[in-house]
Amino acid sequence: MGFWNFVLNFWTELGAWVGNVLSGWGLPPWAVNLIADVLGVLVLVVIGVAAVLIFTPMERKVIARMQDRPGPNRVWPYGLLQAIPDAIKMLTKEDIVPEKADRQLHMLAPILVVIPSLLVYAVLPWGPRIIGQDLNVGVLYIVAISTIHILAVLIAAWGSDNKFALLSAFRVVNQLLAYEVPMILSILAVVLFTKTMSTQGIVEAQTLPYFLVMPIAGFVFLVCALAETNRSPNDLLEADSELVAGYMVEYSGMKFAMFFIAEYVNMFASAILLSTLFLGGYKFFGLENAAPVLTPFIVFGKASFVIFLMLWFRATFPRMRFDHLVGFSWKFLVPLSLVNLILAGIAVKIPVADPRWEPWVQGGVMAIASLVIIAATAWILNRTARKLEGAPALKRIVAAER
Amino acid sequence: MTEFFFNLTWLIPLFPLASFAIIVLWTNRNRLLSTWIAWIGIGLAWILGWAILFLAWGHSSELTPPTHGYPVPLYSIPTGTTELQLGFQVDTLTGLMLFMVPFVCLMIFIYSKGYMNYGRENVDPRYSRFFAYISLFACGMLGLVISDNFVTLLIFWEVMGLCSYLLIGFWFDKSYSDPKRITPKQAGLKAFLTTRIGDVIMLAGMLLLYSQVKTLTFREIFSEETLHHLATTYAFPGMPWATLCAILIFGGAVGKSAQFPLHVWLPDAMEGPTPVSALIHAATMVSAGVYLVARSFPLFVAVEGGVQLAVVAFIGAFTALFSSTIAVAQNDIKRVLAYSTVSQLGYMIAALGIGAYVAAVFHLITHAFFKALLFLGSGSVIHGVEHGHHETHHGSHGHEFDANDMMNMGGLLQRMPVTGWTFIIGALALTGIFPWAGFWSKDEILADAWNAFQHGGHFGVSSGWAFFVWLFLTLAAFLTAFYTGRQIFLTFAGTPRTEAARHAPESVPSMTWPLIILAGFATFLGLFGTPWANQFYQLIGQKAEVLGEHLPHGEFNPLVAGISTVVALSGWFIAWLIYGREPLTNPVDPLEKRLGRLYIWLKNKWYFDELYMNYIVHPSVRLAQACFAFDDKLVIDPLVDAFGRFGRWLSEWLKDAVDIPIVDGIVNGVGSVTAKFGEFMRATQTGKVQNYLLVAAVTVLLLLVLFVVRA
Amino acid sequence: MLSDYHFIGVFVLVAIAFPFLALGIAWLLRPKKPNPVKTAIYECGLETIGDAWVRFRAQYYIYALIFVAFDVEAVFLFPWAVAYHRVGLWALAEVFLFLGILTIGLVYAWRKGALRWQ
Amino acid sequence: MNVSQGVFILLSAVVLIGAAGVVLHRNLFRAALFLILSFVGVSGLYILLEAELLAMVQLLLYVGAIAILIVFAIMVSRQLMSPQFRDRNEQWVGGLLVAVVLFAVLAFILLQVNWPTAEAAVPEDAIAQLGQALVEGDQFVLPFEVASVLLMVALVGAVIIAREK
Amino acid sequence: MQVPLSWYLIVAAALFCIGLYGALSRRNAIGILMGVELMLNSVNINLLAFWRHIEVARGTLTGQVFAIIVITVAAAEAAVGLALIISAYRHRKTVDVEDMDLMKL
Repeated sequence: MGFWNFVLNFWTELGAWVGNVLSGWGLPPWAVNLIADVLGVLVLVVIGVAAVLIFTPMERKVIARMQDRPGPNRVWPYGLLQAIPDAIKMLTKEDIVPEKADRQLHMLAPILVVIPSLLVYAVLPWGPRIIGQDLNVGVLYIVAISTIHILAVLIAAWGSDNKFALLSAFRVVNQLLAYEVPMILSILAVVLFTKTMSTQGIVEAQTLPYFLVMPIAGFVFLVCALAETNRSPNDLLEADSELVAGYMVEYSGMKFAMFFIAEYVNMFASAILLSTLFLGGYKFFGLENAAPVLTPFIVFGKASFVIFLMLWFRATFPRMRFDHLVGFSWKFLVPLSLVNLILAGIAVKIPVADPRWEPWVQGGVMAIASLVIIAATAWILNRTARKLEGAPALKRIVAAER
Repeated sequence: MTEFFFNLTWLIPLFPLASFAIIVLWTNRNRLLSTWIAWIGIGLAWILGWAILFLAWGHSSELTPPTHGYPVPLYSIPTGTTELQLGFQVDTLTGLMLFMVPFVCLMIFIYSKGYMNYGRENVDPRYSRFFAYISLFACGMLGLVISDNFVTLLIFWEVMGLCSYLLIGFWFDKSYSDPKRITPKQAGLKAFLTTRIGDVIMLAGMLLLYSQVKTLTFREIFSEETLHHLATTYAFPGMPWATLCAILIFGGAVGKSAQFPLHVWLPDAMEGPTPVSALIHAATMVSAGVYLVARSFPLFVAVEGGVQLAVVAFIGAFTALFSSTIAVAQNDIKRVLAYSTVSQLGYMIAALGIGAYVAAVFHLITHAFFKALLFLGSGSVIHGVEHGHHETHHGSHGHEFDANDMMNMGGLLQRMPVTGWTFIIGALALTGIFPWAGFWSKDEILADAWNAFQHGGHFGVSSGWAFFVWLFLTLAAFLTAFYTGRQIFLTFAGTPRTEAARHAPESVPSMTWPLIILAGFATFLGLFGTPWANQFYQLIGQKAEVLGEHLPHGEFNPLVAGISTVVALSGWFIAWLIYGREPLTNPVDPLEKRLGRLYIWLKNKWYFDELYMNYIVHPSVRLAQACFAFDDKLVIDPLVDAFGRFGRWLSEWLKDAVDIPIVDGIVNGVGSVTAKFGEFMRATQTGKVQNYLLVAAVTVLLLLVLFVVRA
Repeated sequence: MLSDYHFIGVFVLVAIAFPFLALGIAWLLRPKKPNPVKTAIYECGLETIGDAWVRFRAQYYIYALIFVAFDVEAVFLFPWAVAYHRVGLWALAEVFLFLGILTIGLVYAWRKGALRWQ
Repeated sequence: MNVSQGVFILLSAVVLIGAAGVVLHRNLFRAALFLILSFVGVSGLYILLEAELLAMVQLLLYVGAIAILIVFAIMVSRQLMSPQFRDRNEQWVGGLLVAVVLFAVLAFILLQVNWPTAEAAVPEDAIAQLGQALVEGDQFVLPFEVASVLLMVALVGAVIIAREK
Repeated sequence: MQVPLSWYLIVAAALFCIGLYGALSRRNAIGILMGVELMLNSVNINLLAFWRHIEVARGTLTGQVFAIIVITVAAAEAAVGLALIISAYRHRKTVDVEDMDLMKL
């Protein structure tokens, strides 16, 4: 049984084994911890970077497939390793810095972009005890750290001293700010149910995946995640037709790559976060207890599914105009998430005698209420749309076209 | 019961006062109503008066003057620490006066309705005002009579003075062509001023008395110890207080009762309407002086053989003789009576002077009745003659016809029988013929004088003085009889000398009835005072223990009675000789031929008027003008100017010395200081936020350091 | 509890080291041939006009304002969310009031057209 | 001198240097960056003080909201910030003096006073306790509600002021 | 709790004084605002230091709540302050505090 146990709890066993080896070497305990930490960090960073390598070609393949074209297929079989030549290209391209720009700031921006995206991985849960560091304020940590990304954008724009960069920076920042609020509110709804902010705790509490319990929060979080990573419908940033490459216009070479890496690491992190909060994290119908060794793969599976969704969105949805984008957040998402929060507040307070049945009952009530709300919003949207149709402005436009 | 009525004495003067007020305020327009209100007022006073009178007589034993009056406290004036008690009292003396005064007033009120021609076209335009004045006068007299202290006495004394002035000058718009004749207005003023001189003297006496005794009520003054105190203490060497005060108070009596030096106003007071003369200048007011001396008699006798009795006696006797001589030469019917009144008052004062207290009061009462009768009679005569004059000379007011002049009368007995006979009764009473009142009262005075001469007078009166008084009074009696007879024969006997006299009608009944009643009294009143049953002595003489030994009892003295009767009859006979034998036709007085220059001297009233006018009035006027001139030119004007100049100079100096440098200086100074301070503070407001922040930080720092240092 | 953050500390250091490492490697490998054209500011090939000043729209600032307001609100709500199971229902009412007041602000901005993009 | 004291010194150095940068640096944007650096340093201090919620709030609010506002403001008024003229007004000497003296006095006081410190472990459910404190009826519910009113008012006010007519 | 309380207080005091100097001497309005933010941060450090060293033993949480409130106030202040600065800049094209002295007498 030792072997199965070893296999099943492979990851925890691995950790323990490394610890024993180091202490075996006669290192003082703090050194042991330190090294263990460093190894843990390295593992997480590798996962992050690997995500970039995996998802870049995946994205290009998926979108190509959706647009009925083959996508990169030269490198290795089916272009799967397309990422490596890109990486090499990035490394070797010349780095140009506009002479009037502030050199230090120009250098600082790419660094600052990557740091937050990496730091997020510290808190993401891969298994029952397989996590970088389970902080009490886990979710808040993630949100806090992701704000640095906004600063990086501003610094990049300011550093490159380019009008387009500045304009796009303002827009991107506003977009980020706008979508951060509903994201936080939806996270709050989750935290209400899980009664704790630590990501590990959240997964433990999810007997029923919260996407079913509160689809609204799930939907809002998904949209915000997309906005945060400047993808899909709101990928205004590198919309070629709009503002060239936005604030990255003056960057080339590795600095540009940095932005690129940061974006993908961020995307993967938000995917994992979404799956943790709403898709049950590493839970898979009890599999995580049975074979703890598989939990990371469960998480990876769910995350890749989410990323697939994102790519899908990118391929299908047209790009939104900036003010619609921001307006959509403030005028639709924020009220919606507030309502959802209040609803969650009420649901959690429903008194249930048997603690075992509590999540199911409250979850059920919440789910039903959410459906009702969704129906209501749909009806309201329909009505306003009809009203707009009748609106004179719209009529004029239609008449003009005809 | 008696206390109840005695407590109502204060109502007596109030009734006529009320009627005066009502007439003046409301019923001024309605003559009938005014008359009736006046009558009711004096009627009520008369009834209440006689009720109190008879009750007083009932208790005469306890209520003898001068100290045992029943007090009716009225009011107390706080004078600093002490208080001056004013009030009324009832005793036998007031009782006597209450017997005479209201009754005579009532008779005169009724008489004056007719006299004022009520109901006829020539009714006096100021008819109701006359009644108001006489009601006020009645109130004054009644008040004086019942007052128990000098202050209320003085108050009512002055009210009477005022009324006499108003009533004498009643026809103030009448003026005579002959400038020498005195107009009513001037007569009123003259009466008022001369009585005022007397009043001032009396007031001085009262004040000195008060300074010594600290009270003015009769009861306290005439008590044993105060009299002794007054008698023994000396104002200045040789003059004890009692004598000094007595003489001064006697001055008031002289003024009011028109005695020797101040008698000039009474004859001229005849310018007023006759009822006034009767009321004021015969019965009541003039007798007030005598009543005053009677009331304060203990003061006069406080010093044994004091000079004050001598003064009183001499003045009284001399006035009696002197005025009777003037009366002889008067043609005006009312002036004769006026002078006879002065002489009779002289009788009373003389009687008091020789201590004949009871006789004086007795004569006062009787004289009031028959003198009122005589005056009303003369009034009726004048009224008739005037009426006759109007009858004959319709509307022709050519030369002035003087209804008063006896020369225009004559033979009126047939024309006016009732007036005539009542007038004759009055004359008989006046001259002291046997059964009439005058005989008893005048005789009692002469008897007392004679007794005083024979056995030495009471109260230290020297027998010499007594003889002097007796002599003068007897001569006066002779002259009284003479001029009264003259008057009777001139007016009633003989034939009417003028048309007016020939047509003079008898007066209306409302005038004749009072005459008859008064005539009745004139005859029977004397019987009360007969020596054998002298009621007056019972009433007021008995218990005057304060007066030391008994008052002269006045037993009948046949010698004196005989002499006086002989004298009176001889007076009548001579008058008959001159005037009665053949009726006088021409308006020239036969006496003038006999006496010649003496007659003119007497006719001009011994030139006393001119004397006073030249040696008193004119010099004082000149003195006043001189003072005014001096005062105005030399003292006041320069003083005022000086003040003016000084004021201007001061303000000028102030302006330069104080105002400019100091006040302006301060004001500007304050202004500039604030401005500079403002300027300085402005610098701190730089408008830069950080300066303020720095200041705030510095202060925090200082506080912190302070905290640290202190901790 | 503090020990948790050792890991975070290490992670921060590594996270900072990684980009430097990457840029360092790139810095080693890449050619350096600057010339004026390359270093000019890229503006669709045109010469840049004026300095890099762009007309700042107040609108951006207003969105930031609203973000700040709701961000602070979120900070208040986190502890509430965590402690929600231990406090009574009235906590919900209080938060409801809390959110209501803030949404007044949002509604105001909305009605005033501050959210509208001129 | 154990590990956390070392870390404390490191972090406070970061904070103070950042603050100095904010105050001294001519270029306002650089000053803003230094400000952000000092905010992060302060957040680290909070973690050292085991107030992890506050650390995250510090990061979220200061770095995420206020710093951005400041940078926005700087960008708005940026073309004036020509770095050449000294960004210091004439009363800087006074300011410096006051600051130094104030620091001296404060330091003196702080070292004098013996604070009633007491060793205690931070409870596990510190955050839940804080949540309860914020909402509990008898504790800090009023500041909680007033804070929302404050925010609303600030929001409305700022919107009115900043709006272009 | 190896780090004693006074260290924190000293650091906070230093930060406060630096912030004060910044507020007092900076010519640019935003510079002043940054100085004020620093001062507020030092206050927060103090609060939490006191909370950690004193209040934890007593179980009360006023330090932390106060810190949060201070942060909210700082946020509100920054928001309104910067709005003012921006509108001032828009009207008078300057952010230099020296020029803004209309309140001068």
